[in-house]
Amino acid sequence: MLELPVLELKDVSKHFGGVRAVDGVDLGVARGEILALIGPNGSGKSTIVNLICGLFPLTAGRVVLDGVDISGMPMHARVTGGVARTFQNIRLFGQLTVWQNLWVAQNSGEQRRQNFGRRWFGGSRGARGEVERTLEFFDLAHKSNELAANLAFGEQRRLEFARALSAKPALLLLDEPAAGMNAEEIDQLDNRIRKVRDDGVTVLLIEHQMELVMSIADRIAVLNFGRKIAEGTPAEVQASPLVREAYLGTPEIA
Amino acid sequence: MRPATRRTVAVLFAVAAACVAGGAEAQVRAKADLRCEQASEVLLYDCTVGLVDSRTNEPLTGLAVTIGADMPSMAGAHSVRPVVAAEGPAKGTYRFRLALEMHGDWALLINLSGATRDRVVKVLRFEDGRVGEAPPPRR
Amino acid sequence: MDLLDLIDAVQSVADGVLFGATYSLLGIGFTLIFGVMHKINLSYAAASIGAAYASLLVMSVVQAPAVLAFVAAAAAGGVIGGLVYLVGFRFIPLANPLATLMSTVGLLLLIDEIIVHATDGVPLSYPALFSDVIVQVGPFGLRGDLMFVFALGCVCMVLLLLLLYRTRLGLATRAVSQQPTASLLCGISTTRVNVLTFVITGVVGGIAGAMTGAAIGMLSPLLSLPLTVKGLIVTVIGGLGSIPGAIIAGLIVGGLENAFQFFRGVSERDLYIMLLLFAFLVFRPGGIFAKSSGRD
Amino acid sequence: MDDYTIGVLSNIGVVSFVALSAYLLLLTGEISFGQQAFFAIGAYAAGIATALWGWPLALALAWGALSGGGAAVLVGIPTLRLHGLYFSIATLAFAEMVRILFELFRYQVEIDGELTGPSGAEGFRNIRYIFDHNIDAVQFLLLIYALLAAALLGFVLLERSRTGVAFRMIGEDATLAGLQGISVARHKVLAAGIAGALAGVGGGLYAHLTTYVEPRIFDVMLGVHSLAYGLIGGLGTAFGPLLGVLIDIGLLESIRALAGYRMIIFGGIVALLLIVRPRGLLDERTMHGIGNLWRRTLLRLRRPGPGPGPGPGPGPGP
Repeated sequence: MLELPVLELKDVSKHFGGVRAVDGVDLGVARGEILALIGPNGSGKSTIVNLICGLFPLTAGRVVLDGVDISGMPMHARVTGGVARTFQNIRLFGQLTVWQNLWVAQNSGEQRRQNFGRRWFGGSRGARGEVERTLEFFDLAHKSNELAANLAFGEQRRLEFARALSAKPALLLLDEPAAGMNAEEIDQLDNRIRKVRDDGVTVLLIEHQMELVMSIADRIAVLNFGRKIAEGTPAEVQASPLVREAYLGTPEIA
Repeated sequence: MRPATRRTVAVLFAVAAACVAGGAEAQVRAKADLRCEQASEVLLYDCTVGLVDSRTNEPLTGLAVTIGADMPSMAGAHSVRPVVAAEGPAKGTYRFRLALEMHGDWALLINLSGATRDRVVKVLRFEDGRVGEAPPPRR
Repeated sequence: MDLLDLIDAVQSVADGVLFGATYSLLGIGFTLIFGVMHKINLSYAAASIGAAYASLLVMSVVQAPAVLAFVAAAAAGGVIGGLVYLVGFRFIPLANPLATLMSTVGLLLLIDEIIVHATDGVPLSYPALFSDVIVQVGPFGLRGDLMFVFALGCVCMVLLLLLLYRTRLGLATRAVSQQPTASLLCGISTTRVNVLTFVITGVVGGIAGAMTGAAIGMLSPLLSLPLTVKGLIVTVIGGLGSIPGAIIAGLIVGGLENAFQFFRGVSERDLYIMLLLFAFLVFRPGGIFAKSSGRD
Repeated sequence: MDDYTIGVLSNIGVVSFVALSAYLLLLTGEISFGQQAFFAIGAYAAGIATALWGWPLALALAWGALSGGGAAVLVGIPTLRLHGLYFSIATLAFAEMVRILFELFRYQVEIDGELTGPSGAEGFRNIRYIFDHNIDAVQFLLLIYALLAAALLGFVLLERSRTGVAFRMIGEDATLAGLQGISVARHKVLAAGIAGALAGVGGGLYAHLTTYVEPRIFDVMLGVHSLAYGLIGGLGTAFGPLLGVLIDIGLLESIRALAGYRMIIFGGIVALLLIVRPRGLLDERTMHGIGNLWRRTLLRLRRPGPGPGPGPGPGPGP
């Protein structure tokens, strides 16, 4: 790797009581790549995402973002530092409108530089245009004034993705974005993730849908029982005997 | 929208300023002497209030006096509609009848208007058949 | 401080600890409901006082020995508990913590005001048992009515613990409090367990209300708010959901209350109790028995 | 208007401040049983300022707001990391401490030949500013409502601002709000401070309205009521708590037949209404519906013809 990785996990561990949910994982995500994190249920994938965005403190190790150790930072500072995420179970502000969900999530430098009045009331034309472009991109523009709770399931998933993107993250964590989607929706999702990556956002993807993973991931890391057991291109990972063993009996991987 | 908002704010401030302004004048300060005793029924009290100028001790006559009652321990929860007092036989005394909602400590707000505007507050304890000064509250 | 003062102080604290049994019972009630529903029932102390009033009503109709007042209070407490569940908990979505809390506040006001209207707010005297007995232990005299209150409280607590740890119902209650969904899958009806919990805590509360009346010698609607606050204090200091914690905390708060009153006077007493509560909340929110400072 | 109506209207106005104060914290998802403490602090501070220090009323009210807000920020910091029930009980404990401290607080100065000032449990009499300055009841009523209108305007602006939306986000899901880059701690202290200042202004007005305060007025009942107003009226808009106050003081107290049973009815309403509308009468959904209706009507007025679907949002506000 020539360039500094966007995200580095250094010997990261998280123990819940006696359970070692994550145990000494090293992981680097290079700028501009899509790294998929896969593994059987309970292998610690979601825990890693939670550790990166600061939902709970690390037991050991360090999380480094763009060369800065963010292990001790509070959640909101990590977001402004460039990490945004979606949730496996959709989490939206249901009593707020779609517009409001995106607007407050905006964290770009531009937003910060705006004068007081614009930043706090209604936003500048630029910020507003940005929200509208994001809505357009996720095919949600016609729902702008709807309460988030009133959206259909697929729309809620898209809104969550859109909201994470509004934060202008350097690193986007997608926690099972395809869960509950049909083939057509997965196809759209695939396109959107690629487009986001092409716009310069690094993506860490957790997913069970192997077709999606194999199609868009540049590299794949495999977890089992909280440890990393393989890392490499999709082809390399598929060939690994350790991975086959971990997935033995699950038909998803072929 | 913006200019309208600004205008609203300006009007509000004008109203507020007008209310706050107004010079201090030497006002007559009333002193009240209040006595109550139970009337024919439970929770019904006949009271007499004697009003004098606190500086000269002159009785204050010819005033319109209304009395409201509130329970301090349940502010706003128990309050009695104000009653109008009638001037009594003695100079500067006013009589009124009070129908309370429950026993306990009541703050009586004695409002004077007419030649003198003032309010005197007396806290009394109304118990079954007895009325007296309220001792400091205790739980 | 000379010896006589010391004796007075110890005496005062001992009285406080004995009376603390009522706080313990109230604390247990709050804690049990919290354990099962993860909700606080703010109308609990008011309902307890209400039950004590109801027992006075029963006593005025039937001529019976004073002991019956306690039985009547327990029964009335159970009924009120069931009603409280029906109004404040049964139909309000669990996902909305604000609504249940406020609904129980509404019930608190309702019960209080019904009492005020029925009695014109006049305090009524409550039958005390053994009030003329004083047991001399060395230089200390233990008041008979307080001893009775304490003994009754202990009996209640023992029965309650037996119920929780030795019966099927108790098992179900504990199962629901730990894993509501899993219990449902095991065929335990959460609604039934909830109703029963409210009835049982209501019975306990009714007894606590009667004990308060017997120890103070009278009942007043003005008692319910301070008792609510004391019950909450005991629950928090004991650790939410911990029954042993509530028992110990009740006795401690009862003792401390009298100690503060003895040394600092009645007007400052509650200041220190509140300060203690505030300190517990900020530095040790898990209560006395929490392993760490209780944060996750 | 007769004196009684003026009195009731003044009460509604003053109590609305505490209700708004409790409502602001409800927005951020916290139930405070302690807003009456800041109301008390504001009342004593403003009362002392006019009666003992001879300050003008405007300055005294500002001082009341500052004291209330300052105290709220100071308590807010240690109680910040408490959530839900623990926060509620901590506010309760704090408010009771404040009340008891006022029972012990004595600060009296001889004015006009009479000892004036807070005198412990007996209270603080003779806050005579409105009598000394010939402000009649109607003028004071106007002052109360002017300030209330200003506070409501502030709320309307707040609800349209990022901070306001951030408050609501924290109220719905504090963790998720943190994950949108919102500093939950800072916003909560801000909300507590504004709420304290609002209660402080209300307290200052109350002290001058009744001319006397005593610690018992500020017991838990007052805080519980102010919470109930927001929850009955609805959490969707700042007009919700006002509606709550109107229902209680305006409707129930003013109808003579109900007055005696007012508190019973009020308790019943609180207990039962929440089954049907857990977030009050004017909840978020209702307000959103009203907002949409309003927008559609506006669109129809601007260009005749059938209203089109929701166009580009005119703003972030509902």
